[in-house]
Amino acid sequence: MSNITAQQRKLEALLFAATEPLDLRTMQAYLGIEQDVHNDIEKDLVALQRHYEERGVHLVKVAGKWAYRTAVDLSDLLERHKVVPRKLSRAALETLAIIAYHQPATRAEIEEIRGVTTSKGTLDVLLETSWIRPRGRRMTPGRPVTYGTSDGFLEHFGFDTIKELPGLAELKGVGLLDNNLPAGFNVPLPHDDRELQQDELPLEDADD
Amino acid sequence: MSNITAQQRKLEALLFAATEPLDLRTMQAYLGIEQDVHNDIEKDLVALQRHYEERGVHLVKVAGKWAYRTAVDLSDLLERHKVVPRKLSRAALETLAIIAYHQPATRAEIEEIRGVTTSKGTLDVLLETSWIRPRGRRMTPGRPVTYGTSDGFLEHFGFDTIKELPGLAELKGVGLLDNNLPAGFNVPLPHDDRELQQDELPLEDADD
Amino acid sequence: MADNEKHQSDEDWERQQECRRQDTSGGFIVDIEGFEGPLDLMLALARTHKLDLTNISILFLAEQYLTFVDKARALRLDIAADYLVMAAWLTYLKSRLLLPDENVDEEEPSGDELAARLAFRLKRLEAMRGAGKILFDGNQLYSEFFPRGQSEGITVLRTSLYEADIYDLLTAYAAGRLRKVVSVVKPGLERRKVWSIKKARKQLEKIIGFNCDWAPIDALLSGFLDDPVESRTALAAAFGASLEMAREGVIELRQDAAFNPLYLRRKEERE
Repeated sequence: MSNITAQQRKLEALLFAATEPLDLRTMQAYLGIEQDVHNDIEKDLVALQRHYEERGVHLVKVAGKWAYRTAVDLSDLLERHKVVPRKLSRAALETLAIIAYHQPATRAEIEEIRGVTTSKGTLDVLLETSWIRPRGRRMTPGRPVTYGTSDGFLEHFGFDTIKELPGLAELKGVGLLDNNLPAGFNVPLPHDDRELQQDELPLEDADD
Repeated sequence: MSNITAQQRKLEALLFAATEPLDLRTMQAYLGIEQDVHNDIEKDLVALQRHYEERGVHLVKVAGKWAYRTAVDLSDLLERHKVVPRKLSRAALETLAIIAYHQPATRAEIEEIRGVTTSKGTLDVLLETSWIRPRGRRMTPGRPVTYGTSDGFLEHFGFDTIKELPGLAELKGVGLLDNNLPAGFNVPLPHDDRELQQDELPLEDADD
Repeated sequence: MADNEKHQSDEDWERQQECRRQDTSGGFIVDIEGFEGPLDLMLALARTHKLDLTNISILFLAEQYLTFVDKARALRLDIAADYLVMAAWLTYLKSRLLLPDENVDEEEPSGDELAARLAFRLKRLEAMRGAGKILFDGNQLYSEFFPRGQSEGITVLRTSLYEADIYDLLTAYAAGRLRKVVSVVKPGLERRKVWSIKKARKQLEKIIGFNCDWAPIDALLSGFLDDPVESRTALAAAFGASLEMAREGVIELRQDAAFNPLYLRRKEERE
């Protein structure tokens, strides 16, 4: 069992949790050490570095700052991907798509677009995928919940922003919509801003 | 210098690099090990866990998955990384506790315990934290949705399984986990398995 | 620390409640707001009177509750229905507890059983509150322990339970929108001329205005029956409208036998 000092433990935790490489001054500040006081931070870092030398993770110094990195020889290991698939029903897919394009959308609005009633199960399944999220409530009688897409949605479908969803012209271009559409048929430009819209209230506003 | 095996190195690298806790199957897949082949992954993980026991970073098991986490006693040091948790209303907090300890629980069952109707906002807010999830539907008239906690709940509170909920044994001992379920369906301990219980139906069963 | 803050606000809340309950004269200020239902109010009353929940006198607590609700009503405060339902039930429970059961009914639970059941519910709610507090006082991610701050190569490692690709999504969207378009517009066909009952009634009213004796309905509509498509819908709608008008006493209808012509006339204002 390797011995570790209290300061080394702290440095280890700091470097692990840090979102970017840390320089000595930052680490000193975290540890509450005055700048000009002599201390062994550097020595401790080198000791830690030596400890990790043979391990799967290395403590490296980049651009004068310290950070943990997985060992370079193991990089191949990190490229695999494993998915446990489960198919969404047609109703769920359609509802998801409508939420994506028409968000924020209430259940009634989704039904209006789909032309059929949406079973509660469909929304529940979509909530379970965590691709949609309850955003707020529409300022209309009954204060229905408005739904929108989540960051998980963007991640899953590989979009940077929701604006990358194909528009009318593109949908026609790939043959998903034909040219026989009635006048006034349009595909909205979606947005998924975190902030509520003018006609939305916070979810818990009507709470007990 | 502690000795480390090649497989331990790989596991260490994987777990350091992953943003989410990893389960055994995922790690097997990354390591290119067939599912049914005997291997020592679990043993290696325990060895790693022991290695990190005294260090600033621990290897822990949450929601049945493995992850590195900073040592709890160093939390003050990491003050700046703290994410101010979204404050839950008293109603939401109580509802979360009831779902955690009495799951699977329907809205009516939550209301029966709280003695007050639950506004829809409360459940929506909890769904948004992704600590709870719709599980299925209770086989009772109206097919109400049953709610349970998610892996996100376990990860957030640092539990390996739902059985680690504080005070569970005492509460069960004095019968405070009893629901008013029809005879035969009494589930004295909270249950967050993916599989539905005998009195639950899948969510989308009643779907169009 | 965030936890301390949490504590703080809980205590604040409790103190606030305490203040609400007690005024200077030792009675209490009745404020039913801030309670989350009758059970919450009963728990608060138990706390005010330092009652031990494990060994609680439901009778005493019921009296406290009823006093509270009575005072609130005396002050003409709006009390939510569930508080009043509980008050009524507690009054009933009180009578069951005070009066010995005369007609012992096997089916009905005894007063003691009802009281025990209520005590159980109070204890259970109290326990769940405590559990929630313990849960949030314990260690939490991003508060007491932290994950790796920098994600590396395998950030996309999300064991995705649901499978759908962008093509599925767009196909579903296009299909859904098209289905609605088809059902509303029926592209490619000329719009069918359909008479509504309303339109038929308007026509009938116009015609009836000039005619006050029996006449077959198709004769009255003859002006519209050239187009075979239109005649069918006009006839059907006029029939519907005539029934409605007959019911209102505007016209009279007569048919001598099944499949015979249907006659109608304006109903005269006779005495």
